[in-house]
Formats: sequence, structure tokens, C-alpha cells
Amino acid sequence: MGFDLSGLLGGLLDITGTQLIMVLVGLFLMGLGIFKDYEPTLLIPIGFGCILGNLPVAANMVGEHGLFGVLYKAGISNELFPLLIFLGVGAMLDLRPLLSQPIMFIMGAFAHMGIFATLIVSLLLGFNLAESTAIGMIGAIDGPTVIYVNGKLESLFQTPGLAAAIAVTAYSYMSLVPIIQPPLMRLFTTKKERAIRMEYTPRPVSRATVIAFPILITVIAAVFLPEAAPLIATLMLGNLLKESEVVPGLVETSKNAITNTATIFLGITIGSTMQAAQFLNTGTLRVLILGLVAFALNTIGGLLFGRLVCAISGRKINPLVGAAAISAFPMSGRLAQKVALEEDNQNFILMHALGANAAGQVASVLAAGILMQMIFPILLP
Amino acid sequence: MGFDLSGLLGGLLDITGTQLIMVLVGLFLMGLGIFKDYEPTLLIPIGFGCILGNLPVAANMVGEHGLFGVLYKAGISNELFPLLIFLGVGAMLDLRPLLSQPIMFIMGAFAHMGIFATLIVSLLLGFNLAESTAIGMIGAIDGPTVIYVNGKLESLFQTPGLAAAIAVTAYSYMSLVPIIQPPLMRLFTTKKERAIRMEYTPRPVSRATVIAFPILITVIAAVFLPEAAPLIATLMLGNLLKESEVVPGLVETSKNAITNTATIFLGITIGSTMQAAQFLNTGTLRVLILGLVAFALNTIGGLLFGRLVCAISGRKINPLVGAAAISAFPMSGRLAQKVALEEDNQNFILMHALGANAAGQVASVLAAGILMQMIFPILLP
Amino acid sequence: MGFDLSGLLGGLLDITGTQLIMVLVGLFLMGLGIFKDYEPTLLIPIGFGCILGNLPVAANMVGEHGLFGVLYKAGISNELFPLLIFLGVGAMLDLRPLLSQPIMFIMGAFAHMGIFATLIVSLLLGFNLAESTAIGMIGAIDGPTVIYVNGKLESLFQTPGLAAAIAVTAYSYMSLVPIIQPPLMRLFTTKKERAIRMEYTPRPVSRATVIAFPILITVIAAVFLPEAAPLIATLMLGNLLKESEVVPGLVETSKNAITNTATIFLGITIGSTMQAAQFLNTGTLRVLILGLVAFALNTIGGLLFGRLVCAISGRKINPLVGAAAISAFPMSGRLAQKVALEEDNQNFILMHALGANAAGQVASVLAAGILMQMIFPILLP
Amino acid sequence: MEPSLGLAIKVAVIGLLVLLVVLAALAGIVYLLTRYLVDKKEEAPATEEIAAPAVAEVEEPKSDLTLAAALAVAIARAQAEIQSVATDITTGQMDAWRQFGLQRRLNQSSTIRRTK
Amino acid sequence: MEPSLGLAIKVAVIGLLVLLVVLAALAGIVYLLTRYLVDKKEEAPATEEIAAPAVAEVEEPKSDLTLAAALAVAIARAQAEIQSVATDITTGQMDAWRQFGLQRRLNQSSTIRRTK
Amino acid sequence: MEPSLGLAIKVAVIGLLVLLVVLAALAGIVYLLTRYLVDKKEEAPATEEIAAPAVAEVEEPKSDLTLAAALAVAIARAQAEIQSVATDITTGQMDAWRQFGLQRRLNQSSTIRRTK
Ligand code: NA
Ligand code: NA
Ligand code: NA
Repeated sequence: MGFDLSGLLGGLLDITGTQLIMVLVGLFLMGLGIFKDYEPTLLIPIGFGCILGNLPVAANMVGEHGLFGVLYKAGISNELFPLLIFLGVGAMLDLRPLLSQPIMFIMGAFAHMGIFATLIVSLLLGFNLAESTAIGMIGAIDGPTVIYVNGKLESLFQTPGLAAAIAVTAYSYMSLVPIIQPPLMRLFTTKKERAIRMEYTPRPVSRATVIAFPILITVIAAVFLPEAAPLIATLMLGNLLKESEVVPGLVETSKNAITNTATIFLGITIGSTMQAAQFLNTGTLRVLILGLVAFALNTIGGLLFGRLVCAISGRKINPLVGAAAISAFPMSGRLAQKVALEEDNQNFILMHALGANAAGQVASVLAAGILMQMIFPILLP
Repeated sequence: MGFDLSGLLGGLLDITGTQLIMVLVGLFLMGLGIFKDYEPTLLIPIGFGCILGNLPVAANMVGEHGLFGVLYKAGISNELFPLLIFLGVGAMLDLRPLLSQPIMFIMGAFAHMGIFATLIVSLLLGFNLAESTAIGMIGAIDGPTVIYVNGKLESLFQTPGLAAAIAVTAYSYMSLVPIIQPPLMRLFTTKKERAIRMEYTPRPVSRATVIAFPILITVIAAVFLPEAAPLIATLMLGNLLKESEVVPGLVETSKNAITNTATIFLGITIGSTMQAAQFLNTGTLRVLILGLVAFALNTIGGLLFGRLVCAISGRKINPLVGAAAISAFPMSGRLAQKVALEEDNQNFILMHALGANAAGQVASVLAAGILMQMIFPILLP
Repeated sequence: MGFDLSGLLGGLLDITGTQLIMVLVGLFLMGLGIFKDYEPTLLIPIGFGCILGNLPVAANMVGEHGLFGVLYKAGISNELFPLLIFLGVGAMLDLRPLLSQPIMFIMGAFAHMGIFATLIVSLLLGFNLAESTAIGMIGAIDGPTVIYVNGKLESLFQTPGLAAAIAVTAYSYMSLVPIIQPPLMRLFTTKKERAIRMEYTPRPVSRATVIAFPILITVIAAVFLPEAAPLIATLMLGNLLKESEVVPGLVETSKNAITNTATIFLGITIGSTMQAAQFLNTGTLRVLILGLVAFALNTIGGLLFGRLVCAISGRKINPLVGAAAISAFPMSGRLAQKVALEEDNQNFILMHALGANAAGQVASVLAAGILMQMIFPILLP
Repeated sequence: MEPSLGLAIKVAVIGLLVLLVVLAALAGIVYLLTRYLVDKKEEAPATEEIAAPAVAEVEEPKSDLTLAAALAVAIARAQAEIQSVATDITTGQMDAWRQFGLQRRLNQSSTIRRTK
Repeated sequence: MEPSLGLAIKVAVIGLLVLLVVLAALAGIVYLLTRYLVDKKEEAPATEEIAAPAVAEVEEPKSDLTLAAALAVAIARAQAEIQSVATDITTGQMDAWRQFGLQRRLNQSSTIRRTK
Repeated sequence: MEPSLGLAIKVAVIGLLVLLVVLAALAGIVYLLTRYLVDKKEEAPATEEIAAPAVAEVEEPKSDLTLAAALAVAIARAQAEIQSVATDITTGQMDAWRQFGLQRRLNQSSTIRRTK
């Protein structure tokens, strides 16, 4: 009768201590999502996948014929899921606050300098150029973009488990934006600056403009940044479908069925790649720190440029808007508004901040494209 | 001019008598679904697939490049569709009646003894161990579980057409639960027993409990029953998403778009595997009988255990609740309520019966896992 | 520093003049969809795909691992997407106006003579038999059917870029039905004929009939037209699900999530096949002309048969109904009503026209099946 | 392998004829269907309607109930919307984590938040 | 390789016992969960409810507002439906392209047009 | 193949500059778009609005109609819900097959039954 008991209990003995740690990590990520409501659509599936990827069941799920293996092949290795999510993100994205204040585009550039700075720091810490680029991209705080860049560069990675570490770090920091940004906003601006009120006199945005913009930026990306163009293209296709106002069914399905399906599948599959054997090493710890550095530098860059513009404009621009020029849309824009209200409860900078925020979403993908376009000829001669 | 007439009429001459019988079977299954409203979401696609699988068109649909071939590869051979359906079932499943009355779990064990008994009977009738296990699983009355077990064991089957016969039998009996269970309920309990009223004093169930339970059972299954864990995991992921209450979009898509798509695709594909040449043999007839035996024994097992508990508890427990401890959720719980009302139109045992019913859903997947875990080391040394 | 500028600007130099023309074609198709509201669900994705397929990004998108390559393999080469769209079309199709006036079926035959006539003309213009058949099918004005036939015959095509030209022509003319049909309606009927009022005394249609019809026609197609049966089968499965009235969830998902997803994916992928190098040649121009001829001849055929029936019936039938017997459902039926109202603003022929229109949808798929059934034994001996 | 024009004409003519025959056959079949399936099935529900006259009577006065129900549902939904926002705004003394959590939900566009 | 009957009986009996043990264990775990997770978590929302009594008061009179809101939404939707049709019907002097465009939208069945 | 730190700095600096240039270009393009696409397109709908003043007048009194319509739809739906349940409960003398069928529908959770 021993045959079955060993079959049933064998699994228990196979679990290593590091796998237990990963199970706890998975539980922690799910807890953040469920009880703290931090990006639950991402963290619950990722945490769930992480748990399953580190218990004996993994043998039946991660392999080619397992659920995670099937999903990995169906949508991660070919980068379909991030693109489908971008289709939905585009269909939810409102670019009007940005299009009515085109100056906000410039904010987006400075709020992404952390990516480039972290690239250099990562190289100094021993990562190779491909790895450093992917690590820097964490600063964009944009899960699908990071997964996409990972997929393009993964074959050049040398540190074991790095792709999973980068993906999970990016998603984790996406959920921690409301924790990380406000203190930096208060630290790098003065009370007076945060209290600056801004006039809201947007240029009117015609239907033709909101339709022309997604097409134009797609064409520009398709010509100059072909490596990142699929991301821009799907994002802007979603936005175009929405702004065209003539295909509500396609918009509805893009926003809901397609995005939600891709989110669940991508989440559990990415979670399952967090294998203890590869994940728990100093590489992951460095990625966590470097990702935080990249994100913090992006925020600081945005704030400092905001202060510069503030000074130049004769204190007409609230520098908090600069910190909103990152990819976490519309979260970051709302945080800028929130911090501004702390100093002056009648200070409404939301529309400006959302404009900068939309610029940040566009800038993060462009940054990914520029970096890939520059390093590919070097790394893949 | 004969070239085309032969091309157009050739098909008619190719149809065999047995294929005509299968077309009638398909029509009958569809009729059950459409006119009798018996599990129409399953029986209409299965019946439709069965018709197409037995007419000349099958040559263009079943092969690798045909619609059924494509769907088979996309979601049956890799077991994706049953898992996706379980994701949606989990998102619809309310475990509170069970969690508030944990004693109902025990009911679930006895209402699945038919599976194990039928395994032995099947072996005596000449099926091999893998076949007998799959046939016994019909008793669980749970389509996705049966398809999943089929997929795992199919390579060990020797009887031609057995996998299709088992799958279709399971789905057919799922639809016949309201026909099969009530007479057994009346036969194996006394009038007095059926009239027993039950107090409903559930333990309060906290949000933490409804969230912790799906995670806990997933971990337990992932450690001890890795063969069935993908089923438990997707079922409980769906339930966790629902109970977390923070991801309504993911729940909505899981319950609707994902489940409905998988249901249509799985139904027509399973239906198309009912090929006359393999399906119409004595094996199928034996499967039909053995499946009925397994299901009936499950119900009887639940009822007898219910009577035992009834006697032990001093007639505080209505034995009908025991018959509800099967996987057909929430159908079986409602049938127990209905039969109870026949004796006493003020006797409300629905919440108890639904608790047992949820236990039955969990127990059926666990039974599948335990059996696979035990026989795999024997059959695949 | 030159390394990056060349990397970033290289793309610009690679664009050829013909590619620029294709980008303009893509913009034009999108403009038709967005600003003129002509089949925007098709033309926006197709136009978008066309632009991406002709810019440097194409290298990353069209290949096996690119987004378009992945989608092409997932749903075009195996013909999954057209079949999924037909599932949804079926779930939206109301056959009652046709079933209550079975005579309308006959109209459908004459309104498809353009397909057969164009086949002969195409052959005279130098296309081979497979090519001529596919070109003739454009006259059916039914995108999914044309894509499906393309897929079946594509391996026999000799003209480069022909499949893309045919697909895009079909979709373009689908969008131009309201431009092309009304002038022909006025030209080929007399004022008096258009003013004929029709009695509306439909036969009552029982639930059993609306359920039996989709099954019956599926069986007939599965026996006699196995090459086109997958199209008929998915169309009629969708219709059966709808008419059964017992599976609203499956109908909802078929009509929305499944159809919209397939529409977006099919659109951008078909658009991306419009490669300048192959698309811009005299073949495409001839296809555009022949497709228009096929469609116009279909309309004229329907009108002339309508006049014949009109005369035979003693002017009881308005010949405009004949022009509605094409596949563009319910567009063509509404156009017939509209033209009839021009002569007599109390003349309601909508229900008759919609009956003919539904017959046209069925007839176009049958025509495809008959042609394939006839030429396959000749071309693939 | 390349077929002659004659063959193409043959295919076209016969194809059109076959299409006509098939559609005529369908017309005939549908004629028979509508003729013979009509009454049998239409009666079944009819008898049911007769069998349940008491129900109809009970349902008539329910229209007020349904009006109330419809309004209740609509109001409950609107209320849920307003409350969820109100909660976010008025929770001054909540613990910081929970506050950020709610903030996060506010941050999401309403299209993302609401269930389809 | 083909197992004997004895083996099958062993599998069945032990399998049933294991199922019983596993389910009993689950019952025990759930008993502990409902016992020890109940109060701690239920209190948290309770204190919040106490912390925000002013909110509740503010919301009470809102029911009229929500009724208005619900009706407004319902009416707006119905109005949008009617208008879109009305526009199509009453646009006699529009340019031909736009007219055909609207026509096209009319042509689509309402199930296709409305957003799910 | 492993690039030097100098190369990385070059990539970072030039990358940031290129990003700045690209975004500045986009700002310029959008400035031009909003400047030159605004009036032309905004006028087109304006003329249409002028062209159809009679329509607007006709629609004004329709608001009562739409209120009625909205309520009717809401009530009809609620009624349908209640009826389907009522039918199930009150069909004592139905044939057994149909009864089980309805039972089956009752058995399904309402989330499954209702169309999304
Ligand atoms: Na983002
Ligand atoms: Na079940
Ligand atoms: Na059509």
C-alpha cells in the first residue's frame, strides 16, 4: 500500500526552502492586490502564477504541454498578450488633455531620463548592455512595454531569471506608484511651487485632430522606430477605434474581453516564470533596487524640469505636473492633483497633469523604441 | 457534364448507415437541449458537432487544417478549454454556504463512492485500469473534469472511440440529473426523513475566509495532487477573482467571454469526435450503462451517508442533503430542496443542500486528482 | 555617433514610392470608414494594417514571429477568423422574413449570376480558373466568404498579390453597396415598377421551423457541398443558437466578443497583406474592375428576374426586391425600401426585401460551395 | 491543366443551374416546414397558457411591483456609483494603506472600473 | 502492465479513504478559518463605518438625487436611440456622402450597432 | 561584443536627446494639427445643426415619450425576470419534461442566465 502514499506525499518532500519563499512572495503580491487594492488585475494573477510555479504542480503546468507552457507559447514568446493589452489601453486612453496642451510632450522626455541614467548604473553593476537596457525600462512603469522589451532582448540576457525579475519588478512598482511618488513630489518642490495655480486655457481639439494624431504617431514610429512600432501601433489602433466613434463594438471588445483575457493569461504566466531556483539571487535584488532608482529618477527628472519651466514661465507652471509625465496613466496625474490640493484645496491642476501623464505614456514607449533601435545594431550585428 | 454532378452527389453515396445513426444521435442531443432545456449550452454544440463529424463535410473539418482539427489542437489536446471553463465556473461558484457549514465537506466524500465502485466494475467488464478510471469519473457528472482526465489517460486507452464515448456520456448525464436524481432520492429515504426540517445557523464567513480558502485548497492540491491541480487552480483562481471583489472586469470576462467561447469550441469539437466507425460499438453501450451506475451509486452513497448522519444526529439532518453532495452545481442542491418540499411545503433545506453541492464540486475534482495520482505511478512507470 | 542616426533614419530611406502609394490607400480606406461611416469595422483595421504593412516596421510585423505573422497563422491560413465571424453573423441574422416567404430563395439565385458571368470574363482576361473563380466571388459582396474561398484556392493562384487584392476589393465594395446599388436600381426598372405596392401576407413561422431550417441547410451543405459547408455550418450554428432562445450567453459572446475580436484581427492582417510590391500591378486593377462588374451584374440579374416575376405575377411583385437578393444583409434590403420610397412614400416593401436579402446571404455561400465543389475535381485531380 | 474557355462556360452555366435548383429545393423544403410544423408546435404553448390562467391574473397587478423593482434597481446602481466616489472623498481618517488603495481605484478610469 | 483486480480494489478503497481524509482535513481547515479569521477582519470595516457617520447622513437625502440620476441616464439613452433614428429620417438636405453614411448605420441591425 | 561603459553613456545621452527631439517634434505637429484642423472640421457639423432646426423642435416634446420609453423598457425587463421565475413556480400541471427543463433553468445561477 506504500505505492500511493508515496505518490501522494512525494510532492511535499520535493519542495525546497526557496520555493516556500517564492510562495510567500506570491501570497504577498496577491495580498497587495486584494487587501490594498494595488493593481489587483495584475498582482492577483501574478501572485497566483508564482505560487503554482513553485509547487510540485509546476511540473505539469510549466512544460510545453502544461497550462503555463501553452499560454507562454500562445502569447508571451510571440509578444501577443502585451500588444493585445495595449490595444485595450489605447481604447481607454484619453489623449485630449495632451493634444490641447502640446507643450506637455516635452515634460515626457525629462520624466524618462531615469531610464537612461539607470542603464549606465546597471552596466557599472555588472549587467550587460541588453540587460541594462531592460532594467532601465522598469523606470517606465509600464508592464506591457517592459514585457515586450524583455521579449526582444531576452536571448541576450546572461543573468539567470532576469526576465522574470524585471517583469515582476515592473508590475510591482506599477502598483506602488501611489507610495513612491508623493514623498518625492514633496521633497523636490517647495511648498510655494506646489501651491502655484495654473490657468486652464486648452486649445480646442477637433475630431480630425484626435483621429489624425494616432495615425501620425503610428506612421512616425513605423518609419523611425520599427522595433517599438508594434507597441505604438496597437496602442494607437485602440485609441483610433475609440476616437473614430463609429465602431463601438470593436472598442467594447478591445477594452473588455480582449484586454481582460490577455491580462489574466499574461499575469499567471509571468508569475509562473518566477522560479525560485533562478529568481532568488542577487540579480533580482539588484533589479529591485535599480528599478526603484530608475522610477525615482524619472519622477525627480520630471519635477526638476517642472521647476525649470516654472521659473522660466514666471511661476505660471506648477512643477508637480512634471512628475505626472510618466507612463502610469491616469494614476500619476491624479497623484499630482492630490499633492497640489494638500497645499491649496482650491488648486485644480488635474487637466494639466493628465496631459503630462498621457505624454508620459507615449514617451515611455518611444523611449523603449529609441533604445532598442540604438542597441540592436550594436548587439546583433 | 457528368464531372460536376458526381462531384455534387458523390457525398450522398458515401454516407454509411451508422453515420446516419450518429446524425440522429446529434439531432436527439440538440433536441434535448433546445426543446427540453437540458444543458443546452453543452448539448447544442455537441449535437451540432456530432452531425458535422459524420457527414461528408467531416473530411474538410476534422483533419489537421479543418475547423475541428484547429480547435482540437488549440484547446482539447492541450486541455486548455476545460481549464478555461473551470475559470468561469469558479467565477460563478458561491462557496459561502459550504464555508459556513464545513461539515458538508464530509458529505462530498460519500457522494463520490460510485466513482470508485464503478472503477472496479469496469475492470471486471474488461476495460483496462486507465479506461476504468476514466469511466468511473463519469459519475462525477462534471464535463470539464471528465475531459481533462480523458486527456491525461487517453494514450492508455485500448477501446476505440472510448474518449468520445466517455465525454459525451458525461455531458449527457449532466443534462439528465433532474431525471435521475429525484426518483433515487424518494427510493432511498423514508417519507419522514425527507420531511425533517433543518435549523440554519451558519457560522459567519469573513471576507478573509472566502479569500483564503481558494488559495489554501490550490496550494494543497498543488502539493499533493499535481495531476489534478490545474483544474483546482483554475477553478479557484476564478473564485478568488470573484471573492476579491476588486477585479470585476476580469470576473466578467472570465464568466462570459472566456467561458462561452470555450464552451462553444469545446462542444462542437467533442461532438465531432463521435465518429460512427468508432463510437457505435459495445464499448459505448457499456460506457453508457457504467456511467449511469457510477452516477446512481454516487447519489445513493450520498443518501445512505445522509441517513447515517441523520440517525447519529438525532434526526437533525435531512438525508436529502447527502444526495446534493455531487458536482452538478447548483442543480443538485435545488433538486434536494424540491423533493423536500414535496413532503412539507415549508421545509427549507436549500442552503444546506447548496453547501453540500459546493462540496461535491470540490470533491469531484479532488477524486479525479487522487485517482490520477495513484494510478500514474502504476501505469506510467 | 553615426551608428544611431543611421539606425534611426535608415527606415526613412528604405520606403519606396509604391509603398507611399499603399500608405495613401490605407489612409483612404480608413477615411472611408471613419468619416463616411462605410463599414468602419472592416475598413479601419484594413487601412491600419495596410499602412503598417508598407512601412519599415513591416519587417518586424509580417514575419513568422511578428504580430501579423502570428495572427495570420492563428486565423487566416487555417480560415478560423472568417468562420468565427460567420458564427456571429449567424447569431445576428433574422431568417424569419425569408422563411415566411420561401419564394424569395429563387430571387437569390438570379442575383448571383454575376459571379458566374465574371468567372468567364476573368478567364478571357487571362486569369486561370482558380483565380477567375475567386474573382467572381467578389460579386457575392461577402468578406468572410471571399477570404474563405481565397484560402482554399490561393495555392493555385499565379498572379502575385492576387489574394490580397481580391480580399480588399471585396471588403471595399461591401462598403460601397449604398453607392453602387441605387443607381442601378433606378436604371434597370421603370418608375411604375418601382411604385408597385406589395401585399405582406407572410406564412406564419413556427419556432420549430426557425430551429429546423439552420439544421437542415447545414446537413444539405455537409452532404452536397462539403467544401463550403464549414461556412454554412458556422453561420447556421450561430443562427441556431440565437433561435433556440435557451443559450443567451453563447449568443451574446458569439455576436460580440468572438465576432469583434475576429474582425479586428482579420482586418489588420488582411490589410498587412497589401504589400506594395505585389499589390500595385495591373492584376489588382483588373480585379477592381472585374469585382465591380460581378457585383453590378448580380444586382442587374436580380432586377431583371424581378421584372420577369413582376410581369408573370401581374405586377404584384416590385422588381426592386430582386436587387436586394444579394449577401449584403440587411443593407441591401434597406436600400430597396429606400428607392421604393422615392416613387411612393407610402410603399413599404421592407419585409419582402429583407426576405430576399437573407436569401442572398444564403445563396452567396451556396454559390461559393457549388463553384468549389465543381472546380476542385478539375484543378486538384 | 489550364482549362479551356469551354470548360469555364460549362462550370458557370451548370453552377448557376445547380444554384437555382438548390435554392428552389430550399424554397420547397421551407414551404413544407412552414406548412407542417406550424400548428403542431404553436398549440403546445397555447395549452400551457390556458392551463395557467391563475398565473396571468396574479401577474397583472404585479406591474406596479415591477415598476418599483425597475426603479429600485436603477436607483441602487446609481447609488452604488455615487457612494463609491463619496467614500473615496470623505475618508479623511483612514489608514494610509487603505487610502492609497481607494486612491488607486479612483485613479483608474471609470471605463476600467465598471464591469463592462 | 495490465493490473489485476486486486490492484483495482486497492486503488478504489484507498482512493476513497484518501478522498475522505482530504475532505475531512478541508472541513477542519475551514472550521479553523471561519473561527479565527472572522472577528479580526469583520471589525475593520465596522470601525470605518463608525468613523464615517457624517457620510451616511449626507447620503440619505441623496436617494432623490439618485432617482433623478437613474431616470436621467435612462432617458438620455432612450433619447440617444430615438435621436439617432430621427436624424437619419429627417436629413433631407444633407450631402450625399454623409447621407449614405447614416444610411449605412441604419442598415446595420440594432444588435450590431449598440455597444453590447 | 560586450560594450564599454563609454558606449553605454553614448547610448544613454543620445537616446535621451533623441527622445527629447521626437517629443518636441510631436508637440510641434500637434500644435499644427490643433491649429489647422480645428475650424475646418468643426464647421461641418455646425452647418448641419443649422440645416436641421426643425428636427430639434420636433425632438423637444419627445422627452416625455423617451421617459415613457425608458420606463417601459425597465419595467418590461423586470417583468420578464419576475415572470420567468413565476412561471417556474406556478406550473403545477405541466408535463414532467418541460417542468424539469424550467427547473434546470432555475438551477442555473442568475449570472449564467442573464445575457451578460
Ligand atoms: Na502605462
Ligand atoms: Na460541476
Ligand atoms: Na453578408
